[in-house]
Amino acid sequence: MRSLSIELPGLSLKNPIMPASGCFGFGKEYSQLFDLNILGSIMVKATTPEPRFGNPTPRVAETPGGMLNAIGLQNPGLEKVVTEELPWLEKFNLPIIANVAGSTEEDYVRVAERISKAPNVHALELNISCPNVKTGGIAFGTDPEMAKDLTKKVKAVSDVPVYVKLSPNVTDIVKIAKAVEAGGADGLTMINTLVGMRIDLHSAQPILSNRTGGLSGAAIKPVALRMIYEVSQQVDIPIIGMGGIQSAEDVIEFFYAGASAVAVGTQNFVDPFVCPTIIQELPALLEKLGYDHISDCIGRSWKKNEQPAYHRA
Amino acid sequence: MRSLSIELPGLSLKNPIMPASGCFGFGKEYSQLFDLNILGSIMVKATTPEPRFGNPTPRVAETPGGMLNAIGLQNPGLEKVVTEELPWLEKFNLPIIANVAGSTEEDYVRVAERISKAPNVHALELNISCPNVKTGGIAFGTDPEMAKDLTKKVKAVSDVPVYVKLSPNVTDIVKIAKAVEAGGADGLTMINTLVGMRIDLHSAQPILSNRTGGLSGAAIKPVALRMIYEVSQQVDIPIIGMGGIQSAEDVIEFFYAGASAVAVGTQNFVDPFVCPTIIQELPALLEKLGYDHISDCIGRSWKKNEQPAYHRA
Amino acid sequence: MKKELCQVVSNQSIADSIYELTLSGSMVEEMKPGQFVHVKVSSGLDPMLRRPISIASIHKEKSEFTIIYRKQGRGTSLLAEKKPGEFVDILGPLGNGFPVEEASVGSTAILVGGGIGVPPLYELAKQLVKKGIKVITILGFQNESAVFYESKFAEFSETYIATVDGSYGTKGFVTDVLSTKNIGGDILYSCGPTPMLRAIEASSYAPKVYLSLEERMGCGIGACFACVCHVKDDPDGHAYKKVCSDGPVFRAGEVAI
Amino acid sequence: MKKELCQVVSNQSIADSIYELTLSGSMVEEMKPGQFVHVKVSSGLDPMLRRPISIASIHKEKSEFTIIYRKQGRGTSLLAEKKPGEFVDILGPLGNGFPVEEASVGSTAILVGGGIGVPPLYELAKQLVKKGIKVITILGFQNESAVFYESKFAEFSETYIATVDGSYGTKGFVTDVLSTKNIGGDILYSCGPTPMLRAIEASSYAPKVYLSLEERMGCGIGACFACVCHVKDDPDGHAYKKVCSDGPVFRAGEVAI
Ligand SMILES: Cc1cc2nc3c(=O)[nH]c(=O)nc-3n(C[C@H](O)[C@H](O)[C@H](O)COP(=O)(O)OP(=O)(O)OC[C@H]3O[C@@H](n4cnc5c(N)ncnc54)[C@H](O)[C@@H]3O)c2cc1C
Ligand SMILES: Cc1cc2nc3c(=O)[nH]c(=O)nc-3n(C[C@H](O)[C@H](O)[C@H](O)COP(=O)(O)OP(=O)(O)OC[C@H]3O[C@@H](n4cnc5c(N)ncnc54)[C@H](O)[C@@H]3O)c2cc1C
Ligand SMILES: Cc1cc2nc3c(=O)[nH]c(=O)nc-3n(C[C@H](O)[C@H](O)[C@H](O)COP(=O)(O)O)c2cc1C
Ligand SMILES: Cc1cc2nc3c(=O)[nH]c(=O)nc-3n(C[C@H](O)[C@H](O)[C@H](O)COP(=O)(O)O)c2cc1C
Ligand code: FES
Ligand code: FES
Repeated sequence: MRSLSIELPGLSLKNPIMPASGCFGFGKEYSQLFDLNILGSIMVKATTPEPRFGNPTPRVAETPGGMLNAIGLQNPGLEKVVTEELPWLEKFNLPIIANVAGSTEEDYVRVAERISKAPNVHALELNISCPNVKTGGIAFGTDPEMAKDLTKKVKAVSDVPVYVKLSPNVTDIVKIAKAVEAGGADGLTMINTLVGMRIDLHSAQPILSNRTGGLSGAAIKPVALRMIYEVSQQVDIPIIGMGGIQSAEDVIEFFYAGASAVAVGTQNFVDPFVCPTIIQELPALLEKLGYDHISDCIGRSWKKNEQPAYHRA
Repeated sequence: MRSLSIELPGLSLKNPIMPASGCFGFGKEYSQLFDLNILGSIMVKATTPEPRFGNPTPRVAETPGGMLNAIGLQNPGLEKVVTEELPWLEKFNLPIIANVAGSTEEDYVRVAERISKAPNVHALELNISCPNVKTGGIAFGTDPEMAKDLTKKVKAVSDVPVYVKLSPNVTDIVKIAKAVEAGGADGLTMINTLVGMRIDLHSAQPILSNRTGGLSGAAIKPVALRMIYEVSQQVDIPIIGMGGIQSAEDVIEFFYAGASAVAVGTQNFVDPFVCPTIIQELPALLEKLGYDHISDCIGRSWKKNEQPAYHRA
Repeated sequence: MKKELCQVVSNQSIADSIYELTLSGSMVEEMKPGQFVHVKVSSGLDPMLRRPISIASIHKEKSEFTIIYRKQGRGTSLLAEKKPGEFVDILGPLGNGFPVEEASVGSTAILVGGGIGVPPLYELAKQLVKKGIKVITILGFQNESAVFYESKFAEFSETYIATVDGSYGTKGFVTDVLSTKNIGGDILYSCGPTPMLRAIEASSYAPKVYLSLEERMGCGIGACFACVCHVKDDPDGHAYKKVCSDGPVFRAGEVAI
Repeated sequence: MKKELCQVVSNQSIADSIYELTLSGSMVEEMKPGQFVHVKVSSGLDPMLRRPISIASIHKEKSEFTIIYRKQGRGTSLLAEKKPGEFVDILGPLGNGFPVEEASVGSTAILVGGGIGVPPLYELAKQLVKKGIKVITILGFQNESAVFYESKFAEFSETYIATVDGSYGTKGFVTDVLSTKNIGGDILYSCGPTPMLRAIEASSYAPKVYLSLEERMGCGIGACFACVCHVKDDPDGHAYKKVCSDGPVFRAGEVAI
C-alpha cells in the first residue's frame, strides 16, 4: 500500500481516501461495519458553536444519478463535539479533518480556535459553501472578498492547517479559489453540492421542506472534475476532491484533474463499504495503468511534457 | 388535446412540447421517424453569421445520468439556414424558434435581423450561454450588463419576440434574468448546459478534444428546476424550461416549478420518439392529477392560495 | 447489521400492487420484528439510493425472511421484477424493532396497521402469540383489492378490517373499528400513515403504545441526519431522535409526529 | 430506419471478451452490409446513451441479424448479460453501408479488418461471394485468444490472420500481411482502428478503397453533429461529413481521417 501515501499540509495520509463531511457523521455508525483505521482520514460532520437541529424533514430527495439534501447543518455543537465526538475517535490512528461552520464570522472563528486544539484534529475544513442554511454558509463562499477575509481570520486562530471548501454555485470558481489562497488557505476541498430541487407530482410542492437542497452523487461528477481541473492549474495549494466518487477509477479521474486526495460522500449511503473497497482496489488499478505511486496521477490531464507512465515503459 | 394549448409571445402552441436547440438539427432527420406537425414547435440549431465547423472530435462523452457535448456551434451559416433549412420546414404547420448565436454583438444582431424575417420563424432564442466556444456565447450570459445590452440591441432589429437562453453557470441566475427582462426580453429559455469534464482513464487526457463540455440530460434536472423556480417568481415574462426532461411527469414538474412550455434535448438521442410519446401521454396524466389544462400547473409549487385541482374536486 | 447479497426465494403479487418477497441470507439470524432492511434494487445508478422496507416475517430455521411492499415508484417497480434465484443487495437488519418484552404473558396486545404499515405487525403477532399473549389485529386498507394477510393474521388473532371506501370490512378507518367495537388492551403496537399514528397517540386504547414511523432516508444507519425527528418534550429544541437507528419504533409520546 | 424491441435469439462469447448476439426483428428487411444499429443496453439511465454496433450478418429469411461486440465498458458489459427471450431496444439500420455494387462480377475484393472492425466485413463477404466476386480476407487481432470468425471467412474466402504478438498467424499488422504476401485486387473494403485505416489509405493495394470509420456518437441519425469529420479537400474549412448518416463507410480520400 506504499503506493497510496500522500503528504498534505497537516495530514500524513496512509492513503488519500476519506469519507466526506456530513456523509459519515463522526464515524461511530460506520465503525460497526469496518475498522476505521484503514481510512486515510475522516472529514467529520460540520460543527457550529451551538447545537443545531437543522431543517424540518423531508431532508433528502432522490434525483437521476444523485440526491438532494437539506440537512441544515444539524450537529451537537462545539462543546459536545470537542468533549465527546472527537475523543471517541482518538482510539483510531487517524488524522481527523474538522468541518467548521457557522452563521457569522465570529461563529467560524470560535469553532476553529477551539476545535483546532483537539489532539486528533490535524486540519480544518472551512465550510463556506453549505447551501442549506439561511445565514452564513454559501454567502461566504460566493463572494471572493468575504471568503478571503474569513479565511484570514480563521487562519489567525487555528493551530492546524486550514482547507477551504468551495461552492460550485458560482460563475468563476477560480476567482474564489485564488481569493482564499491569498487569504492564507493551506488547501482547498471541492466541491460542495450544487443547489437543486425536486417537486412532488401529486402535491405540486417541493419534496424537501427546505424547498431547495444540495445536489450530490454521481450526477455532479463532471462538474466537480471540471472545477478541479480549472482551479488546480491556477493555485499552488493542494485540492482534496469530491463530488460523485463511486469507484477506484473515479479516484484516478479526480487525481488526473488535479486533486491530491479525495473524499467520498453520497456513495457511503449506497454502499457503506465503498471506502474500504476503493482503498483495496487502488493499488492494482495503479499497477494496471502503469503508475508507481498515486501521486504520479496528480494533474496529469493538464501537466505538460509528462507522458503517462505506460508510455514511458 | 385542447388541454395542452399554450399562448406565449409570438407562439401559439398546440402543445408546449418542443425539441431543444442543437438536439434536433433543423428537423430533417427526425422527420424520417415521425410527423413533425405533432410538435408544439421546434427550437432549431444555433445559427451564426458564417458557416462554422465547430470543435474537433470527440465532441461527446457520457457521464452518470447525462452527457457532455462540445459541438462548438457547428452550423451551415445564416445564408444557408435562411435559404434552405427554414424553407424546408415550411411544409410543416409549425411556429419555429430560431436559435441565434455569435462571437460579437454584431454577429447576434446580424443573425437576428435577418432570421426573424423568415416567414415560419415566430420567435428567436438568443443563445448567450453556449459554453463551448472561445468567444461570445457564455461570456454574454454571465455578465448582467452585457446580457441586457445585447438583448436590447437584438430586440431593436427583430421582427418577432425574443427569448433569451440563460446559462446555469452563474452565482445568481435571478440577476441575469432580471437584466435581460429589463433589456426587453419577451421570454426566457433555461437552462443551457452546465460546464463539465470527463477524463480518460488510459490516456489521462480529457475525453473531449475541447477538454470541457456542456453537461445535459437527466443529471441536471434538479438544477434546472431550482433555477426556473427561483427565476419564475422574480420575472413577469414566461419561461420555456429544459434540462433533463425524459417523461410527461418531468414536464409537469417543470410546469410546477414555473415553466410555461418545455423543450426536450438529450433524451431525443436516447429515444427519438420521446416528444411524440410525451405529447400523447400528457392529457391522461393531467386528468389523473386533476387538472383541466396544463396551464393550471404553471408555478404551482410557489403560487399561494391555489390548492391543487384534486383538492378542489 | 451487515451488507449481504440475499437470494430471492419467491416474489409474487398478493394484492393490488402489493408484493411479497422472500429472501434467504445469513442476516436473518439477527432479525427482530419491527426492524427494517435497506434494499438496493438495482446494481447501478438507477435508482441510486437504497429503499427502506420493513421485515414482515422471519424464518430463522430456513435462514429466510419476507418483506411486503407496494409497487409505487421506480425502486419498488424494479423490485417487483426480481425472479427466484436472483440476488438482491440488502443492508440490515436496521433499527430497533417492536419491544415484545413489554407485553407480559397473559395480557392482550392490540396491533393496528394501515396499508404498507401492516407487514411489520405480522412477525410481531407471531412472536407475541408464541409468548402467550392475546392479539387483536385491526388492519386498514384503501379498498377491497388492497387487502392482504387478513387470513394470515386471523389464524392466531381476532382480526378486523377497515376499508376507506367500505368495499370490505368496516367502512372507514382503523380508529373507527377501535371505537365502535370498543376494543381495549394492555399494549398497542401500530404502524401506518402518520395521520393514523397521530389519531392513535391522541386516544387511549391501551396504557402502553408503540408506534413505528416512516421518514425519507439516506444512509439508514444513523450517520446522515436525514431522518431526524424532534422529541416531544422539546419540540423546537435541538434534541432529536433518528428514525433509522433510534426507531423506527418509538413509545407514544417519545417523539413529535 | 425504425426503433424496435428486438428479441435475443442467442448471445454468447466467441473469443476473449468478444460476444456474438443474434436478434430478431422486422428491421432486418432494410439492412445492408456495413450499416450499424444503435443499441440501448438498459431501459434506464445507466448507461444513458445508445451504443453503435455494426451489423455482422443478416438473415432475412428468419428476420434475424447478428452483431459482434467487445465487452469493454458499462454498456457492452450489460449487453453481454442479455439472455435469449429478452428484448433489446434497437434503432436501425443506420448509415450507409459498403457499396457492394462497386465490385464487378469476376473481380477480386480485398477485405481488411482489425479487431472489432472485423464484424461488418462478414456480411459484406457473404454478399460479394454470392455476387460472384473473389474475396481475400485479412484480419488482424491482438493475440490468439482474440481471434474470431476465421473459419467463417475461410469457408468462402482466402483468409489470412495477423496478430500483434505473433501468437497466431503472421506476427504484426494486417498491412504486413498485405505487403509480404503481395496481395492485390480490384477493390478493398476495410474497417478497424484509425491507424490501420490511415495506413491502408496511404498505400495502394487496390484502385478502389472503402473505409468504415468510428466516432463517438450522440443521436446516430445525423441531427446532433457529434460525429462530424472534415472532408479531405478542405481539411480546415467548414465542409463536413457525418459518420453516422453520411458514413460510416467513405471512399478513401473522401474525408480526413
Ligand atoms: C422504516 C421504513 C419501513 C418501511 N416499510 C415498508 C414496507 O414494509 N412496505 C412498503 O411498501 N413500504 C415501506 N416503506 C416505504 C418505502 O420505503 C417506500 O415505499 C419506497 O422507498 C418507495 O420507493 P420507490 O422507488 O418505489 O418510490 P419513489 O417515489 O420513486 O422513491 C423516491 C425516493 O423517495 C423515497 N420514498 C418514497 N416514499 C417513501 C416513503 N413512504 N418512506 C420513505 N421513503 C420514501 C424512496 O426511498 C426514494 O429515495 C417503509 C419506509 C420506512 C422509512
Ligand atoms: C459505426 C460504429 C460501429 C461500431 N461497431 C462495433 C462493433 O461491431 N463491435 C464492437 O465491439 N464495437 C463497435 N463499435 C464501437 C462501440 O460503439 C463501442 O465499443 C461501445 O460504444 C463501447 O461502449 P461501452 O459502454 O462498453 O464503453 P464505455 O467506454 O463505457 O462507453 C462510454 C461512451 O463512449 C462511447 N464509446 C466508447 N468507445 C467507443 C468507440 N470505440 N466508438 C464509438 N463510441 C465509443 C460509448 O458509446 C459511450 O457513449 C462501433 C462504433 C461505431 C461508431
Ligand atoms: C447528507 C449530506 C450531508 C452533508 N453535510 C455536509 C456538511 O455538514 N459539511 C460539508 O462541508 N459538506 C456536507 N455535505 C457535502 C459533502 O461533503 C460533499 O461535498 C458533497 O456531497 C459532494 O460529494 P458526493 O457527491 O460524494 O456526496 C453533505 C452532503 C450530504 C449528501
Ligand atoms: C449535442 C447538443 C447540442 C446543443 N446545441 C445547442 C445549441 O446549438 N444552441 C443552444 O442554445 N443549446 C444547445 N444545446 C443545449 C440544449 O438546447 C439544452 O439547453 C440542454 O441540452 C439541456 O436540455 P437537455 O438536458 O434536455 O438536453 C445543445 C445540447 C446538446 C446535448
Ligand atoms: S437515514 Fe441517515 S441518519 Fe437516518
Ligand atoms: S451522432 Fe448525431 S450527427 Fe452523428
